Amino acid sequence: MSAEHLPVLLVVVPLLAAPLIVLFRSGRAGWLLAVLASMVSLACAIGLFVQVRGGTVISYAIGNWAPPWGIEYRVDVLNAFVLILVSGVATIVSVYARTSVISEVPSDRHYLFYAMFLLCLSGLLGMTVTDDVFNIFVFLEISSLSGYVLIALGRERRALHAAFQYLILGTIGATFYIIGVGFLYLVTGTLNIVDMAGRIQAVADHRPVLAALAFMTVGLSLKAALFPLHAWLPSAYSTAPGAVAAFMAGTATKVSLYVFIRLLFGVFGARLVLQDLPLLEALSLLSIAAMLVASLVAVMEKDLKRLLAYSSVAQIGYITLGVSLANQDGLTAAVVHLFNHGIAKAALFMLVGGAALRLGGCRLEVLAGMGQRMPLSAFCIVIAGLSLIGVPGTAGFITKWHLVLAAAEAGQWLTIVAIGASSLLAAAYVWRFVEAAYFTAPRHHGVQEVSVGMLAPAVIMTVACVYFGLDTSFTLGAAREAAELLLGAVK
Amino acid sequence: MRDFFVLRVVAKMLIPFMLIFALYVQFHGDFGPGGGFQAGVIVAAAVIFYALIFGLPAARLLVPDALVESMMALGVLIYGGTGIAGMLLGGNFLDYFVLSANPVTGQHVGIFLVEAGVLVTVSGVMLKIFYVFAGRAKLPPG
Amino acid sequence: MVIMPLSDHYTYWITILLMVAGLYVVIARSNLIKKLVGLAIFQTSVYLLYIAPGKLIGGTAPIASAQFSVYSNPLPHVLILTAIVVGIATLALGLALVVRIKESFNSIEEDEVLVAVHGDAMSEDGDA
Amino acid sequence: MNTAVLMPLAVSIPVVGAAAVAMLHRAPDIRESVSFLSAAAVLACVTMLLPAVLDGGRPEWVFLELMPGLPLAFRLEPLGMLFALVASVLWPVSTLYSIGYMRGNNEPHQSRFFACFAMAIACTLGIAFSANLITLFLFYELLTLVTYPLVTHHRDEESRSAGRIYLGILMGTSLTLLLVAVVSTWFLTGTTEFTPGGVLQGEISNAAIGGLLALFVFGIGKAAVMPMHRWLPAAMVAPTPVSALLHAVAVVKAGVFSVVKVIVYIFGVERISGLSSVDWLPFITGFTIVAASVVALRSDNLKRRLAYSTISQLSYVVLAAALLTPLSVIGAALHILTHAVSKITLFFAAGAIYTAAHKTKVSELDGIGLRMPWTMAAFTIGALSLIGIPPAAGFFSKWFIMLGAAEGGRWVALGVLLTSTLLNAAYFLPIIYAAYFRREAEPAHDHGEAPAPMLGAMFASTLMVLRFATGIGLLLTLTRQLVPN
Repeated sequence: MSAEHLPVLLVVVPLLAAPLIVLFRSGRAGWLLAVLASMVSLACAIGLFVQVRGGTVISYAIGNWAPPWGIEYRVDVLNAFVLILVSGVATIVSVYARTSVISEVPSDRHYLFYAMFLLCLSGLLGMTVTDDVFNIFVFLEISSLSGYVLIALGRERRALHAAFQYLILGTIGATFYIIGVGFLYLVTGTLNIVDMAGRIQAVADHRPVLAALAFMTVGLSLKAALFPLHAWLPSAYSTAPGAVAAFMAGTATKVSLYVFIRLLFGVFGARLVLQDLPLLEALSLLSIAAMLVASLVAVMEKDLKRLLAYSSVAQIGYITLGVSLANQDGLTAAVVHLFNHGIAKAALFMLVGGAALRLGGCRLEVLAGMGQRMPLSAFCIVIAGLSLIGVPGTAGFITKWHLVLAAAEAGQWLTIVAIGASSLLAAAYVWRFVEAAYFTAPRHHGVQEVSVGMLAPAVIMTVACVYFGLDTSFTLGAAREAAELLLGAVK
Repeated sequence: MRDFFVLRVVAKMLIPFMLIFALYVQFHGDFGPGGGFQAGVIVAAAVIFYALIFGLPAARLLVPDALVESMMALGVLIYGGTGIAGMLLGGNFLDYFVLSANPVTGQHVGIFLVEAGVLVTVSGVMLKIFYVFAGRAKLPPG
Repeated sequence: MVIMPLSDHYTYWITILLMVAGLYVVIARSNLIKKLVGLAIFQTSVYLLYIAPGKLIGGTAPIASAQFSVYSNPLPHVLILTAIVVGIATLALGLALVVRIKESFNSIEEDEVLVAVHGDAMSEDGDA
Repeated sequence: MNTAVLMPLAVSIPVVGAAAVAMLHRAPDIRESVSFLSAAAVLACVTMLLPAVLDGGRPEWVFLELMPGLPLAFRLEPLGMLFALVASVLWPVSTLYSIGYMRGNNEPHQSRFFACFAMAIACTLGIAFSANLITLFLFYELLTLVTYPLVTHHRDEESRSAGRIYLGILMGTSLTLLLVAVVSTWFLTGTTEFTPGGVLQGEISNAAIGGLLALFVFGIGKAAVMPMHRWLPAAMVAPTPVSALLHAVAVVKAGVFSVVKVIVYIFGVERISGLSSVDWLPFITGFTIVAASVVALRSDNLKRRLAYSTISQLSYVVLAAALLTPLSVIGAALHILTHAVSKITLFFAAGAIYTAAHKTKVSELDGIGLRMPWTMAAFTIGALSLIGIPPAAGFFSKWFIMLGAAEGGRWVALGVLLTSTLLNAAYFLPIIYAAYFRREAEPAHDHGEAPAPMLGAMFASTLMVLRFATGIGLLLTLTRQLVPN
């Protein structure tokens, strides 16, 4: 099949591989299919990215019904970049999942795990690739529902409650989102993002548009775990199976943030977002609160997975802070941090998941002496942790550089202070792990490094954190182009 | 309820009609209200009705779990396969116009296949939900 | 969009009522099943939000026929059909989770479950 | 051959060496040979770069573009050359010393120690070679991270809290202040390249320049300008070779080197001389010099006394650069070198005393000069050098700094330097006096000299202190290039 079908193949391959796995009813076949399907998606995403670099936009009409009537898949550099993140993380995590699933999920449910994993993947990819606001909702729910199931597969009974909590909040978020979609449809009569952007200017001062903006902002913030709507995230990530935590931490919130950014700049546009409403000011305040408060909670946290989960909330604050600055460097920081934080968190959750399996938990006192027992894992956690801090030479630094630059451009010196404070807090919580792993005597004897199947993907991801901190031509190039695109849309 | 003779007889008489009605709804979906969703639920309802009257084990014998699970998967595959077929025939994904030489016939064929997929999946999912919930009750409490 | 007489706005009032009532139940009830009921009511209000404006007085189903010239907009109905399916799936999954929660925690009251969850977190050391 | 390639080579040799060292933990002798070999190779590389720089060449090596307009690149100029020389000459010497120390004290985890040691040298060379602020920042942070395992070598409660202070101050200052300083430089000027004459051209307000300078001076916590100095005495929990590395070769020198480099190549001596908004710097460094000397005077712990002495001496360098006269800048560059060789001698001696006699306090050193004549001779020469007695090395740099102060009419600075010289004498001379002329306390420890490798290292560094004058011509040729004539 020719390259023109890439946008849809990307979504359809994992979507159809999932029922195939159910038909095969075998964990091993399921794993192979999951890895294969993720790889195909990654290949499609890369293929798309190559095509859209330099400003080309690919439009694909599902069922050959021309947009705006039919559903349109539309790929530009921004979502191609997110697609690469999602499918890349999925590919690496799916390799890792084999060992993780064998140890954490009852064997009669292995094939269901992989089916759910692929459904979740195709949902996230669909959300990213589609240009239809209602279709986004459908894919959002596909990814969410499979996500709830994946979280509930966690070993401890706490996972059930975490999944339930996430289900309630996630559904409220998604429902808020379609309420917003409903209002927009009522006033514009279209669901296509591009079409809507053209029509919304004429009705921008209608109250339903404002209501839609409010509902969508709240709904997507819930899904993206934007402070203070992050309540579901720590318990969900800390109780889910290792592979699920790694996958979701790397992708799920990022895709919701992508949709948020897309709607903000691609639909609502300059007048509402930049001029009439104090939306960005509010977003900036919430982001700073997230960066500080969530980091502070992370510093206090005793369980490494929860610590990392709170760190996610803080790092999401970096992304939204970049959005709220709304200049070239700020948006670049936001988009590039989607990627940089995604890979760092995926690496960390993979490593911590492995450690939790070997040591029987991930409270910091359980991890004591991990530096001696599992030297490579512990070292990789430190490296990926450095990326969270934003040490130069890691991917996190690239984000921080642009954030500080953007804040300087906007003249927001207090924001710079907040960024600095947040980095310090990040250093503090990463160093809590360092001290636990290297300065305390091991509690367990005879504990060994995790198997290659789990370690190799995690190490690759960690190396990526360093690689994309040095060679930024891909990440930064894409992010800059995407930022130009977004700013061009609101000019 | 195995002992209620009347119920059993009525059930046996009703279930074939329910299934036929499901098929009617399914095929009429092309021209009027109806379609795979509704038909799938009716099919599932027929089986659930059977389970209510004759007991869950009997229903599970009639429509085994493995079949139900396969139905869930198969329906999605039929749906997706139709889409892929459109692509293979030179159209876009889910492009029905190319499924036949005559675009209108193509639309008919496409919708028919897709709705069939929906029927299979929806009835499978409905039954699965019913089986899972009903099966739980058999477990010892607590 | 169809411009409706003022008296027709009652659909919106019902929508808002359901929405707020559903959300209230989700937040205020600690019984997990009731939470799900609230969630379902909340979602139902959205179905109404979509469908009510799509109905045209005197309009008919959009099937081409010489007899009719006024059709209702079918798109909201299709959208909501999808939303209903999603809602059912969510509800089924939620209930399944409640069943599992009941089995492992022996309670479906959120406050009791939370106490147990907290206890688990504290006692993780012992398991390790 | 293109000489520029020697720079990445010199940086990568210790990295490869570190990897080899880490893998050879079962064969200590081979491991130590590897350390020596890489040290020799680095020294050779750096020496081969020297002629090119002396001829006015500026070898350049670009790795990659980190961000558009922000390459990771090396460019060697006289100051960096000087610093690279310091590091590459002292590395083999301190390696020799470390072998004696680590084996003499049966320290654990020697492979990790030597591997991190080599990595620290690699980062130091990276700092010395960096062509722009972003490269400097990268290696600066890496240096903090690779020296952290060295500082906390013992992995006990004491080193854990010392490590917190070490990392907290160094990373805290760099991630907040230095990063902002670098970003602001980029934001104000559109470049972070080290350019002769500075990059702050055009309309930049005096207040902004003053603020930027403050961000740099306090952001470079490694320079230990008060109040950012606390990490240095805290890091004294480390084994003595680490202290030698921290205080003589790598970390603190990287700090003052960065400050001098920023003042010379980012601000530009002429651009900011006479600006009222940068006038505060001589005062704060002057205060650091005097205050740290006073603290040193009151410390009984020998290593702590040396640490505060280091803080004071580092501010000599910053002060000299802040005087903004050509002679003082030359003095600053020279002082990086002279303090390095003198202080490393002193730390070598302190470590030798600890290894042979297990003594750490100044008050315990009575009569030790008779038991350890070689060690105390080295200590005496190092101390005299820091006080500034010719022909020891310290005299030359102090001379240029004072000349610079006089040239600029900075009489306060001159007064500070003189006071400090007296204070230096006050905290070093009693040690020497006690070592040679006091009677050993009873019961006497029966101990002899330190192990031979340590004595050898001390001999080498003492020789450098004493024979400094032979190299002064070369060094002046090098440092004169720093200032426009």
